[in-house]
Amino acid sequence: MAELVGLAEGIATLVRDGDVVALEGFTHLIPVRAGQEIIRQGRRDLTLVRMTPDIIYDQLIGAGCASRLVFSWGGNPGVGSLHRFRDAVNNGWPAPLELDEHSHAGMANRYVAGASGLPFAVMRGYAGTDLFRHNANLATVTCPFTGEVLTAVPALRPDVTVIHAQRADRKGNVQMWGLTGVQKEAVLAADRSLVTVEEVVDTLDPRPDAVVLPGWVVTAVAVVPGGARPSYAQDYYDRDNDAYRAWDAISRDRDAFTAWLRTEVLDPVGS
Amino acid sequence: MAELVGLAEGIATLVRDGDVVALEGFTHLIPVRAGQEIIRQGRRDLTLVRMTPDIIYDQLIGAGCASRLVFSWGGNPGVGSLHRFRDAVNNGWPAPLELDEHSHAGMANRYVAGASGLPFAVMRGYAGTDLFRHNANLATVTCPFTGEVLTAVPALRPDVTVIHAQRADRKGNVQMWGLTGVQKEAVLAADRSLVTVEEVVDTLDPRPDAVVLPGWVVTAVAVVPGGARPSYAQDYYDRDNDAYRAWDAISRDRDAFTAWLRTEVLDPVGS
Amino acid sequence: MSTWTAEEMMTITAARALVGHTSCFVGIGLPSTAANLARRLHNPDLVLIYESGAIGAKPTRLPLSIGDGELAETADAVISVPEVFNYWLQPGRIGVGFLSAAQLDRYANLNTTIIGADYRDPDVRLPGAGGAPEIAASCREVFLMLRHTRRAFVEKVDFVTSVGFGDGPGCRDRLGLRGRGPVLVVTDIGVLEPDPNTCELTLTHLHPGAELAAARAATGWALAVAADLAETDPPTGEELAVLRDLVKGP
Amino acid sequence: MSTWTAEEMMTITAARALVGHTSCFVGIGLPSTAANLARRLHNPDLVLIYESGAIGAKPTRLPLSIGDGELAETADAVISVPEVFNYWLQPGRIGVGFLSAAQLDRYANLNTTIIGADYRDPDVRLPGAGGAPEIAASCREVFLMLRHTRRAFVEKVDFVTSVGFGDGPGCRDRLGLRGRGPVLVVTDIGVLEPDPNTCELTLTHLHPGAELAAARAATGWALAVAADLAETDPPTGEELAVLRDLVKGP
Repeated sequence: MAELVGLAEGIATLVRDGDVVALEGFTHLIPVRAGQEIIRQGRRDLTLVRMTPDIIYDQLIGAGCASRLVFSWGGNPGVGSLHRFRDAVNNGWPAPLELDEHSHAGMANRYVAGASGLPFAVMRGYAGTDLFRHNANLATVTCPFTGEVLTAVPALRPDVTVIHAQRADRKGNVQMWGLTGVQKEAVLAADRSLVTVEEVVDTLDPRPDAVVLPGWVVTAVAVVPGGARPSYAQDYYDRDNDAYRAWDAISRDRDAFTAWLRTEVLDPVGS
Repeated sequence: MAELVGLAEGIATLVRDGDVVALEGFTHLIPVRAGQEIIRQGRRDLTLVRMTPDIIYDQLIGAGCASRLVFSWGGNPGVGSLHRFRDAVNNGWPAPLELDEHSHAGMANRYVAGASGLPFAVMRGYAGTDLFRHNANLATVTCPFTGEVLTAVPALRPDVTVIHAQRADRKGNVQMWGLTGVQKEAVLAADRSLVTVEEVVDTLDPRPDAVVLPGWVVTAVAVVPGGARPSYAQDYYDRDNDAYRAWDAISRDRDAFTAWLRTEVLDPVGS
Repeated sequence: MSTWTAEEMMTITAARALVGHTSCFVGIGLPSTAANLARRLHNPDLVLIYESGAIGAKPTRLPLSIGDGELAETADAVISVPEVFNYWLQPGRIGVGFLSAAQLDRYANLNTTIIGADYRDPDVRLPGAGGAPEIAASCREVFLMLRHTRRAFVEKVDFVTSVGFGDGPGCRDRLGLRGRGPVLVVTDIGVLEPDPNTCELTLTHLHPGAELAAARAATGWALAVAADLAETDPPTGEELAVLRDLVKGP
Repeated sequence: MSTWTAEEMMTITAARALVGHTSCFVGIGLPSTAANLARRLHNPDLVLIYESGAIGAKPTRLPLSIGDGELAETADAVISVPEVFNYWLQPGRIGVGFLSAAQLDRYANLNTTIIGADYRDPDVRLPGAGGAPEIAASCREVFLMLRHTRRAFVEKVDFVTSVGFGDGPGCRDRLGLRGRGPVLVVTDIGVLEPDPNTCELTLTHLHPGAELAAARAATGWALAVAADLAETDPPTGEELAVLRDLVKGP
């Protein structure tokens, strides 16, 4: 049965220095507030995992929380590059960032293997690419029936996975709908999980295209209305595309970023 | 775009002697009428595939349509044994029946591999069982990252998969809900597919727990109201448990079965 | 003299063993009755998982088949059959798996495939494995329920469909089976549990009115008996009332 | 002199190439515009698949991101990201995959990972692979859209993120890539197609008003030119009107 906690308490209890942490969300339902709470609590030496690291990962990297990134596409969707990510890769600022770089299909299958209790997954992928030359986390496996050679990717088993969902009930059963990406697999692959939700309701009425995570496979649930902003939560609020555009200017410059981090995350007015 | 056809036409076009045929359905939505049409058209030498062969498979086997069965549990759910299946295995009546026998998890993963365009799937299973000793379609595979030895099962790629669903639209998009078993994987793993449906509607309103198969991955759709009886179609009709019990007596005796086959399937009154 | 049936005693004993468990992989028949009884008696939050794809099913009546429509209608989540086995059973998320069998041996290895010496030409063809091999491998614990007869309790099973303790201590580890294996065998005569050292099934309880001699006579090997062989507590009035109401249905 | 932009010419050229195709794996940007234009102009049943999990999306306006909410709301089916790649892309079900890149070479190998000689210390860090390697491998055909510049059209890509024709004829087969690979490269200058024998990208069309010299100057290798080099048909009034209405949005 998932425990209902406050966001600060949930992050303090579940996310530790040096952890492998996946904050998943595929454009929709990105756990932005939870990521900023990780920054606020000053976590360090994290291995951050995500298929599509976007501006919240740019913030975590720029704030010095991460020493390693496991990913397949790092950008500001519809806008351009992640400047803090680039600064860390190119200049090691504020800290060097080691990369474990994959394709989307590879990352998805790594989560599937983790959720399935398997050490690896088999796929068709990476063949002929330089990803193979630069990544020790890829191998080949031969089909015992046909002799065909395929690609193997190792399971992802995060210490903790954090996602955002539309709602939960009082037993901690979580319901999300719309584009739900790889979130179910990311939670099932992890040792611990924290789900931020828009609201807690008495009963989760069945809905089309809904994914339900039973409370007994979720560690904790925190109510964080707007927790996915500036991304969106279907049927709650829309994506704030201006915020994504604005991030480009804020993140280009170290000082502008540092100032933003202080006023918006570390000591926000009224906090 | 799936073609809308009559059941007889659909079976005649898509199911051929010697084919590997999967009629899937996990207690719910079993394509019984389609299976009886295969009997009526006198198909022979079929390899029948199904996780849970039940009374429609007992009928196909007793009618002499099958030379091979790929399965994981063959019984009359809630009642007992399949007597035609037993008679074929023990006495080769009406024809010998070769078995390719698996566990549910193995069959499910074989369909998943087929649907995924992979030659095999990796799983934890069969370890220490005699299934390994008696089945050439099992092997081991070693994890290239951990050295752990796991079980490999070969992909299932039926020539044709037949399922029953609640409804389709005029473009052949298929919608089913409730317990949908392994039907999506069975259709995606097959070269051809036929879906019988309770009804065709103008638009498929989204529903909770619904699986949609787009018309462009389905070969043909046939409207067959009651096509899953005596199994059930959620929100259309309930399971006829008496019919399952009655089958026990009918199927015990070759003559009783043969008479039933003639009057109920081959030349039904009024046909 | 007893005011309950052997089947009621079996079901109540199994239901009692579910106290404190979180989740249960349920087959149809006595296990389903026992699991639903436990939810009504003392474990209302017990999560019932049916291999047909219903997670957290809360049936108001006993399902007649594993794919009964009410299972989906009352479930917390409805998922595909591949997901049941790959995401839920295989990683060892499920606490208790219930199984039965046509034959079992002293190490609780199970046969649901064939009776006879020759797999290709069996005396009796049984339904087969179903979900049992992976339930026996991956659930954290396995409970068995079957009638205590010499035909079932055999020296050597004709076919190993599902592995209990294999050939004894250490075998599950060697095979990479991650669950603890069978920890409880409930029969119509009593209860057997594996010896912690030898893994051999040992009679630890006799049901009220049952005789040790009857247990020995119904076992196809020299039955080990616990030094502190106890008597199963008789069914309480509440247990019987709730069970009978459950079986009768609404 | 031209009454349309280079970007409009590119988009319309790509949309025309989608005539007769059943399904299309779409990224955001020009490919999404071209695919949605094709649905409005001549291929209303074209199935748009977005890697975020929308199959058969029918957006009324151009999505700003690949996970735009309207994609799910208008889709025939909404599925998980693992299912998109394993059940739909990997088996080769999808007809056309659209890709772009920061660099490509004469064999249409693509780089979206880094600019520079050293992967560990790049001059420019790019977003990375995303879905591209498997789209390039498994879609039955691949269309590329990118601006024709010397920075993009290079003799050798700094990093092979996605394979076109590798080192030439036979390479895709050796690598086990089952799709046909890139069959069309649409630029702001013209259209390139692989030579059936050498697999080398060959200029087959120049857009109205574009010069062959400009194409050669913008290509970092000795550009092969088709003997029957043709001029792209100029955009029709309808094509331009529908495109501009689409871009303007409702």
